[in-house]
Amino acid sequence: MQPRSVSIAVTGSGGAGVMTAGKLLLDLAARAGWYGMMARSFGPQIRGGEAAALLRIASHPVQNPDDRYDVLLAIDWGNIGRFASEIPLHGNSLIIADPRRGAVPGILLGERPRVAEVPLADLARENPHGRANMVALGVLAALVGLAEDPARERIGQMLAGRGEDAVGGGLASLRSGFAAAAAVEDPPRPGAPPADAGERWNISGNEATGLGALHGGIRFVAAYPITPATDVLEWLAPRLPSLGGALVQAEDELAAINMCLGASYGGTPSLTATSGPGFSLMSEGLGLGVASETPVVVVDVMRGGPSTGIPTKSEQTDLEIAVYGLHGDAPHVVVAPTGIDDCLHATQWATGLAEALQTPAIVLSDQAMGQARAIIDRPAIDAAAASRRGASGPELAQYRRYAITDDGISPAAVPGTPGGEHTADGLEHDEYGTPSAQAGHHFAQLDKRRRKLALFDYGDRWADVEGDGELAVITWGSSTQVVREALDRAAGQGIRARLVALRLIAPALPERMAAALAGCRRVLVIEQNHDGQLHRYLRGHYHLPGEIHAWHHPGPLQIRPAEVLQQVLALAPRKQEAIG
Amino acid sequence: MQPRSVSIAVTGSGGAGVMTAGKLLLDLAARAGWYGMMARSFGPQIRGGEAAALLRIASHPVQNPDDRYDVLLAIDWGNIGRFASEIPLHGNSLIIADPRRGAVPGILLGERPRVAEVPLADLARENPHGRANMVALGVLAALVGLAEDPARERIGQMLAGRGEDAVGGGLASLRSGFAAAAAVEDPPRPGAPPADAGERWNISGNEATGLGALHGGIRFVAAYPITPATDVLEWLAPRLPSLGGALVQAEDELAAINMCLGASYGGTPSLTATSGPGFSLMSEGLGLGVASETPVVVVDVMRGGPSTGIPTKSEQTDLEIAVYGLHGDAPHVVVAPTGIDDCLHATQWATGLAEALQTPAIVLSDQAMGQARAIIDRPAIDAAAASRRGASGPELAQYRRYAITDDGISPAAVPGTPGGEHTADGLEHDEYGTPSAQAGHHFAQLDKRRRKLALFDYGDRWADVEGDGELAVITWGSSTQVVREALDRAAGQGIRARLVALRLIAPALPERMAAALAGCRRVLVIEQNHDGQLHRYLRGHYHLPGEIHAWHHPGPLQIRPAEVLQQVLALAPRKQEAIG
Amino acid sequence: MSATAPTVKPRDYKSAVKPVWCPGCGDFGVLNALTKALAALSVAREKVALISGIGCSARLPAYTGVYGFHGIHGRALPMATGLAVARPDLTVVATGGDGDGFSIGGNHFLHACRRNIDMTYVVMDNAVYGMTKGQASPTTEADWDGSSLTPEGPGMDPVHPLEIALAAGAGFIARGFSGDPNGLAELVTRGIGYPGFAFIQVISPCITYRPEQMEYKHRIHPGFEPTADRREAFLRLMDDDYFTTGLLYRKERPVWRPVAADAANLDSIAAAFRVQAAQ
Amino acid sequence: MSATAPTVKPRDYKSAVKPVWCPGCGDFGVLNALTKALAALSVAREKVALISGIGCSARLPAYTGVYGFHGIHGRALPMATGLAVARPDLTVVATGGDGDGFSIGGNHFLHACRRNIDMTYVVMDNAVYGMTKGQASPTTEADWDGSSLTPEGPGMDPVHPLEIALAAGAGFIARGFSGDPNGLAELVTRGIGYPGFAFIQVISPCITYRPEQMEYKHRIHPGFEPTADRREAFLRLMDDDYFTTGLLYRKERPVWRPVAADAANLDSIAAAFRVQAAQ
Ligand SMILES: Cc1ncc(C[n+]2csc(CCOP(=O)(O)OP(=O)(O)O)c2C)c(N)n1
Ligand SMILES: Cc1ncc(C[n+]2csc(CCOP(=O)(O)OP(=O)(O)O)c2C)c(N)n1
Ligand code: SF4
Ligand code: SF4
Ligand SMILES: [Mg+2]
Ligand SMILES: [Mg+2]
Repeated sequence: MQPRSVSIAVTGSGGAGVMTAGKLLLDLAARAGWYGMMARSFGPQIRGGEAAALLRIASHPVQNPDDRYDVLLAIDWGNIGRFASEIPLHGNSLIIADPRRGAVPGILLGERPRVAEVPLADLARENPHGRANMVALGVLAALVGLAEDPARERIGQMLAGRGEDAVGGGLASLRSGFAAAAAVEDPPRPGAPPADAGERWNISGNEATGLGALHGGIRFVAAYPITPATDVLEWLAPRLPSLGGALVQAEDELAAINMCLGASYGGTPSLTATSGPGFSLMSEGLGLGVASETPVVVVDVMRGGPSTGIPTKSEQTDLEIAVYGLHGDAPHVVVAPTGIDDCLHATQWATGLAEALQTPAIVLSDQAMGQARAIIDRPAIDAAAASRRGASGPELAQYRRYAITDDGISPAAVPGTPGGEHTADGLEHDEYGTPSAQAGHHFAQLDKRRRKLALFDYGDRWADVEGDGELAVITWGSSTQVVREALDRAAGQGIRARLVALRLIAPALPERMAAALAGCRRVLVIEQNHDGQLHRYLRGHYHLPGEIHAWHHPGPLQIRPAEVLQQVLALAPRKQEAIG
Repeated sequence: MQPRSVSIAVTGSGGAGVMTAGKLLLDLAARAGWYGMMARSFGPQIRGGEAAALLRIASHPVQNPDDRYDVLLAIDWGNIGRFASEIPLHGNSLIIADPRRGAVPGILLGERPRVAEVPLADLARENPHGRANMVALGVLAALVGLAEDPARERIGQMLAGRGEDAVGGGLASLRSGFAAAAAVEDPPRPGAPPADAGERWNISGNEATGLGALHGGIRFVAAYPITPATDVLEWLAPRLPSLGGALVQAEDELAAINMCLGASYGGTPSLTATSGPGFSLMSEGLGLGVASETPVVVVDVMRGGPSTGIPTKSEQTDLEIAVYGLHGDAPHVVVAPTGIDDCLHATQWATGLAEALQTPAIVLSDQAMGQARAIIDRPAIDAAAASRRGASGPELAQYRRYAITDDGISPAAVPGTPGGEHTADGLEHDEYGTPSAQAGHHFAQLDKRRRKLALFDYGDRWADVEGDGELAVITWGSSTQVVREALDRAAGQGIRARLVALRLIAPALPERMAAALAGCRRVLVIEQNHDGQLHRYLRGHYHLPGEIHAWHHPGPLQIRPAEVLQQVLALAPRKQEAIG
Repeated sequence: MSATAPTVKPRDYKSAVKPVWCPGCGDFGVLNALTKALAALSVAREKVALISGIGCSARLPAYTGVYGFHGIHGRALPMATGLAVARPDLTVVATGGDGDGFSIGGNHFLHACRRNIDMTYVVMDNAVYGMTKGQASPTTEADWDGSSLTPEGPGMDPVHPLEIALAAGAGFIARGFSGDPNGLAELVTRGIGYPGFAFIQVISPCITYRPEQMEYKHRIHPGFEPTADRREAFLRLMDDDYFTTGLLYRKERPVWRPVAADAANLDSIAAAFRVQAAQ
Repeated sequence: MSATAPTVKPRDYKSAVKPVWCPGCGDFGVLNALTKALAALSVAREKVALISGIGCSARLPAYTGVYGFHGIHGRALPMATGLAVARPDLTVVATGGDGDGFSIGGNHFLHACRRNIDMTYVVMDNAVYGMTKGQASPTTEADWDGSSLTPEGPGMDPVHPLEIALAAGAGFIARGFSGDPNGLAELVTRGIGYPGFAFIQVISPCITYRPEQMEYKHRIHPGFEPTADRREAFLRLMDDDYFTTGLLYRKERPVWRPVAADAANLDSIAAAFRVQAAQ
C-alpha cells in the first residue's frame, strides 16, 4: 500500500523567489520528519525568466515526481503556458492564486481543479519588508500541516544576516501565509512522518555525485562548465583542496579529459563531469583511456538532445554514445545511478571499477536526478574502494606494462616507481607497450581488454533486482524510481512483476541477467528517450526471454508512475488469472 | 566454378621498389585483358621500412585477396617476420628468392613451398643502371604469362623522363627477368583473360570514393590529414577546382566538420574524409548536422582501433561509433561500400541521401578497400543525384525552416533566397527554428527527424541480396567480396546460401530485411572486428529469423574466403541433405 | 526584402524573436550596432549570414532578420569559414562570446586570423561565461572570485585577444564597446568592408554575473587610431589599459582563396583511370 | 636506477626501442639533446615523464627510459598539465611536432602559455606533417607546393610560434636546433629549471618530405640573449629570420597552483547535508 504524499508546484516569474520558498518548504518538512524531494524547472531566459519549484512531501522516501500535483501555488502567471504540461493537475487539485495577478489561465483548468484565492502580494505589502514568497511559504507550510514555530525559527536564521527589517518582514509574511491557509478547505496532507526518524540528508543528485567521487578516491578533477553538470564541479571545487586534491578549469572538454588521463597516469584517481555536447568531445580521449588502460571517470549529467538540444531539461538520451561512442573495439564501463541517493553510491562504485579495471568508467546521471534534491536516509557508505593493481618486486625486473594476464589486468606502475618506466600508448602495442602492428599483438591486447571486463566480479551492484512474477520491467537511471512506484501500486492491485534496474549498463552480464529473468515470459523496457536506447542495447547484448515490449518517451516530460502502471497492467495478469 | 587466379606477393625493404614493380605488374596484366587487384602492406618505419605489394591476377573481377599466395618474390628478407602472417603460402607456392640475400627464413617454410632461386641483384648489376625490382617484374610477368614487348614499351614510357641510361638499365633488367623465369617449372597461371574486354579502370578505393563524391555533387571539402584517408583528399584537392569546388585544409577535425556544415548551409554539398581518431572528434559536429538538418558527408576510412590503434592496417571497426556515436536521439545515415568499385557508387549515393534527407551521411570505407587498387569494368554511373528540397513561393511567405511535413522533410532555403531568412539551430526549436524547451516542440522535431529517414524510399541499393537457401550470410564493407567468393565456392560444392551485403547500415529497414530473409533458418554474420559490431547492431534493430551465428576476427589479418567457407559448411546442409 | 532600398533601417534587420538576454545586458547594444552597420551598408538581408557558437551572446543571430546559424560552442569561426569559402557572394559575420571564442574556440581564432578569409568576427567580451551562470573565462581577471568553480579566482593573467590576433597574423583588429552602438556600428561597418578577416573585440558587460562591469562605461575611452605597422601596434598593446576603443591595426594582406583551375568535366577527370589496352 | 649517481650518462636515459624515424631525421638530435639535459640535471629516471601527442616527433618518449605517455594527436599539453598538477614532484616534459602543437593542438598551446604550470614543452618543428607523409603544417611557407593537398601551397603566412607564445603570456621562450644537440641540451636544461611553462621551438629537419631543410644547418645561427622585457622581446621578433637560436625571453611569473585549503575529512564535508531535526 502506497503511503500518501503531497505534490506541490510553486511557480512565478524570475525574482519572485519560488526556488527559495520551495527549498525552505522541503527543509521544514524534513526537519519535521517527512521525506520529500524538489525538482526545478526554468524558462529559457538567462535571468528573470519564469521558474517552478516542484515538490513532493511524503511519509516514505520519494525521489521521483508523482503523476499529478495536488497543489499549484502561483505567485504570478508569467509564461505559465510553457510549464503547464510539466504540472499536470487532477480534479481535486488546489490552485492557490493571487487574484491581483488576474484570472487562472484556462490551460490549467482542464481537470477542473479547485481554486483558492490568496492575495499574496497584498499580504506581503502589509509589512514594508514583506515578501510574497514568504507568504506563499506560510500558506503551503500550513496546508501540509507544518508547525509555525520551527518555520519562524528557520526564517529568522536565514534572514538574520540581512538585518532586523528583513527578519521582521519575512516573519510577518510567513504569519500572514499561515493565517490565510486557515481558510482553505480540505488541504491535501502527507501521511504522518515515520516515528523512527534516523539521520536524514538533504542532498541533490549532483552533490551526491560529488560526494561519491570523493569517497571513491577522486582527487583530481578537470572540467569545462556545462549545464546541468556544472553543479557537480562547483560543489567539488572548494572541497577537493581540503582532501589534498585539485580542480582545474580546462579550456575545453578535449583538454579536460586529457588532463584527467595525465593525472590518472600519475596515479591520482581522476574525474570530469559534463553533459552531451561536452561528452561527445571526449570520445577520442576515452578511446585513449581504453587503449592505454588509464582509469578515468566521466560523469555525463544528461539533458535533452541531440546537439545543444534542451540544456536545462532532463532526458535519458546518452546511453548509446556512452556505450558505443568510441571508435574501434573499445570496451569500457558504463554505470547509471538509479536515483538521487544512488548518485553517491554509483559514482563511488564507478571510480573503484575504473581503477580496478584500468579503464574509463562513464556515469550516466541526468538533470532530473542531478538538479533535484531529496530527503534521504543517511546513506551507508562503502568503506573500501577498489584500487589500481600496482607493479612491484619481480614484475619490475623486465617490466611489462601490458602483460597478458589471466584476469586481463596488468600491473600498472606509476611514475616515481623505479623500474616501472614505460611509455603508455594508444597505438596498439606489445606487452611492453612498444607499438606494434602485428596481428598477434593486436589480438592479444584486444582480448585482454575485453577479458578484464568480462571476468571481473561486479557483485550484486550490477542491478537492483526486486520482486517476482512472469513480467519483468527493465529500466535504468532516473526512471527506476518511477517504475518502482508503479510496481508498488501494481502490487497493491495484486499484480506481481519484477524490477530489474540496471546499474551496470556496460559491460553486459548475460548470466546475471538470465538468472534475474529466469521464468519470465514478458519483458517491458522503460526509459525516457525517443528511440528506446536501452531496449536496443539489451537486444543487442542479451538474450531476453519471451515477448519483449518497449515503452519510452523523450524528455522533458518526466515519465509518471501511472503511465508505467498502465503498461504493466496491459502485460501482467492479476494474481488469480496468473494461477489459471 | 571458380576461375583460376594467381596471387603474388612482392616483398622487400624500403627503397627496393616493390610497390613500383607491383603496380606495373597489375597494369601490364590489365592491359593484357586480365582483372586483378593489389593491396599494400608497410612496416612501421616512416620511410625505408619493409613493404609488400600483394597482388591477385585473375580472369574474372577480383577485389579481395585469396586464401593464400601462389608466389612470393622477395627482393630481400628485411623484417619478413612482421609480414609472414599476412602472406600465407601453400604446399605448391613458389618462393622466388635471391640467393645473395641469404636462406629463405624458416617462418615461410611451414607449408613446404617450392623455392626457386633467382639472383635478382646480380642480374640487375649486369647493367650499370639496372634495378632488381625490374628484374623481379620481368620474372613475374613471364611467370604469369605476360608478353615481353608490351612490358618493354610500358617501362620505356615510364622511364623516358629519366634519360636513356635509365631506360636501358630498366629494359636490360626486365629482359634478364624474363629470361630467368624460363627456368622456373610449373609457374602458376591465371585463367585466360575474357575475350570481351570492354573498357576497364585501374582505380583504388580511395580514388573511387573521391570520384563518387564528385559525381554526387560534392563541391566543398574541408579536412585534416589522417592515414588512411588522406589519399581521398589528395586526389580531390587538385580536381575540385576544375569543377568550381574548393578544398580547405582545416586546423583540426572539429574545424573540418564545422566548415563543411557552414558550406553546406550555403547550399554547397560538402564532404570530409577521416579515420577513427578524427571521426571521433566529429561527433559533436555530426550531432549539430542532425539537429539543424544540415547535410554533410563524412567518409571514415577505417583502420585498426581503438585509439590511435594501427593506422596503416584495415579493420571494420567503426560501425558502432558511426551509428551510435552522437549524443541524444540522433538518427542519420550510415552507408558502407561493398568493394573498391562500390566506393564510387556508395559515396555518390550517400551524398544524394545526405542532401535529400538533410542530415549527415557517414560512409564507412576501410584501408583494405581504400588503399588497394583493382581492375574493374568501367562503372555505370548514376546520372541524377538526389537533391535538397528548396523553399519557394508560398513557403517563403512566413517561412518555416523546420516545418512539420508528412514525409518529415522540410523546405530548406539557402542564403541568397529572399524571404527564406532563418537561423538554423542545434538547440531544440519550433517550426520556425526559434529555440524551444517545450515538450511538444521537442517531440514533433524528434519525430520528424526520425520519420524522414524511415519513410524515404531507398530502392534496391540498401543491400546486395543474392542467392537463396535456408542459410543467409549477412556482411558489410570489404568483407562482402570475401563472403561472395566463399559462397561461390560453396555453390560449387552444391551448397545454396544467400548473401545479404548491407550497404545501408542506418537507418535499419526491417521490412526489406524480413523480405530478404524470408524462409531462412540460419543467419551467419561475418565481419572483421573483435566484438561483432554488425552482429550486435542487427540484433538490436532487426528481428532475424532462426538461429543467429556470428563469426568475426579483428584486423589486420584479412578475412579469407576459406575461413568463411568453413563457417558456411558448418551451417548449410548440402543439397541432398537439404532435401531430406 | 531582396531589393536594397536606400531607406533601409536598422530595424529592418531585426527579427520578432524576443531576446533571452537579461534586461540591461550589453549584448543588446551589440545587436543594435550590428543592425545599424548592416543598414549603413544597405546590404540585402538575404545576402548576410550571421554564424555563432553557444553562449548568451551567441544567441544574437536569431534576433536579426538575416540568415543565421546558431551552431555549437566554440565552432562559429570554422562554420563561417566554410560558408565564406563556398559562398563568397555573402557577407559573413561570426559572433559569440569570450568563452566561445577564446576558451573552447581558441584554436579556430588563431587559424582564422592566419587564414584571412573575408569575414568579420565580433566577440562580445564580458569576461565571464554568462550562459552557464558565471564562471571565469579566459579574459577574466586573475583574482575574480565570483565563481565557486575557481574559489580564489582563475589565478592567471587574462588572455589579451588583441595581442593574440596580432601575433596570429590578423590584419584588422579593433575594440568597441556595447555602450557605444554608434561607434561600434562604425567599426563593424569598416570590418565588413575590410577585405579579409576583421576581428572586433567588444566590451559587452554582463550585468548579472559581473554587475561591477556597469562601471565600465566610465572607464571606456576612444584611443586607437589605425596603424598598418605591426611593430607600432604591438607597442601600443604593451600600454593597453583594456578600455581603449577604436581600430588598432589595419593592413591588407592576401586573402586566402581556393586553388583556381581550368574547368574540366567528370569524364575527363575519370580518363586517368582508363586501362590502355596493349596493342 | 632510483639513485641519481653523479656519473649518470645521457645513454642511461635511452631505451632499447629502435626509432621508426628515417635515417637523418632531425628528431634524433632532439632525443640526444633531451637525454643530455636529463643527464646534466641528474634527475632520477623514474621522476621524469615525457608526454607526447601523435607524429613522427611524438614517438620520442618510447625511445627514452623514463616514464612516458604517447597520447593522442594535439593533446600532449593537457595531459602534461594534468600530470604536473597532480604530481608536482615529477619533471614533466611535453614533446611533439608543429602539426601536433600548432595545428590541432593550438588551443592548448595558448592556454598552457597562459596557465603557466611548471613543465617544459619541446616542439620539433619541421614545417610539415611528417607522419602522414608530407602535408603543410602551420609553420609551412605560404608557397610550399610539395603536397597535393595544397597544390599551390598553403597560401597563407606561417604561424610564428614564438610570437604566439609571447602574446599568450609564456615566460620562457626559446628556439633551438636539432643539429646542435649541445646547445639544445643547454636550452632544455634551462627550460626544465625554469619555474613555470618553458617553451622551446626546435628547428628539426624532415629529410624525407622537406629535404631542402638539410640546408638549414647553414642558416641557423645563435642570436637570442634572454630578456625579461616583453616589449623588447616583441621587437626582436619583428626582425626574426626564423633561424636565430637561443633563449629569447625569460621572466618569472606566478605559477598556477591549485587552491590550497585546510585539511578536512569526508564526514565533516558531508555534515552540511544533515537535516537538523526541529526541536
Ligand atoms: C561543448 C560544450 N561545452 C560547454 C557548453 C556549455 N556552455 C554553453 S555557453 C558556455 C560559455 C558561454 O560563455 P561566453 O562564450 O563567454 O558567452 P556569454 O554567455 O558570456 O555571452 C558554455 C561553457 C556547451 N554548450 N558546449
Ligand atoms: C585526431 C587525429 N587527426 C589526425 C591524425 C593523423 N596525424 C598523425 S600525425 C599528424 C601530423 C604530424 O605532424 P607533426 O605534428 O608536425 O609531427 P611530425 O610527424 O612532423 O613530427 C597527423 C595529422 C591523428 N593521428 N589523429
Ligand atoms: S547572464 Fe550576462 S551575458 Fe548573459 S544575458 Fe544576462 S547579462 Fe547578458
Ligand atoms: S618523415 Fe620526416 S619527420 Fe618523419 S621520421 Fe622521416 S625525416 Fe623525420
Ligand atoms: Mg562571456
Ligand atoms: Mg612536423
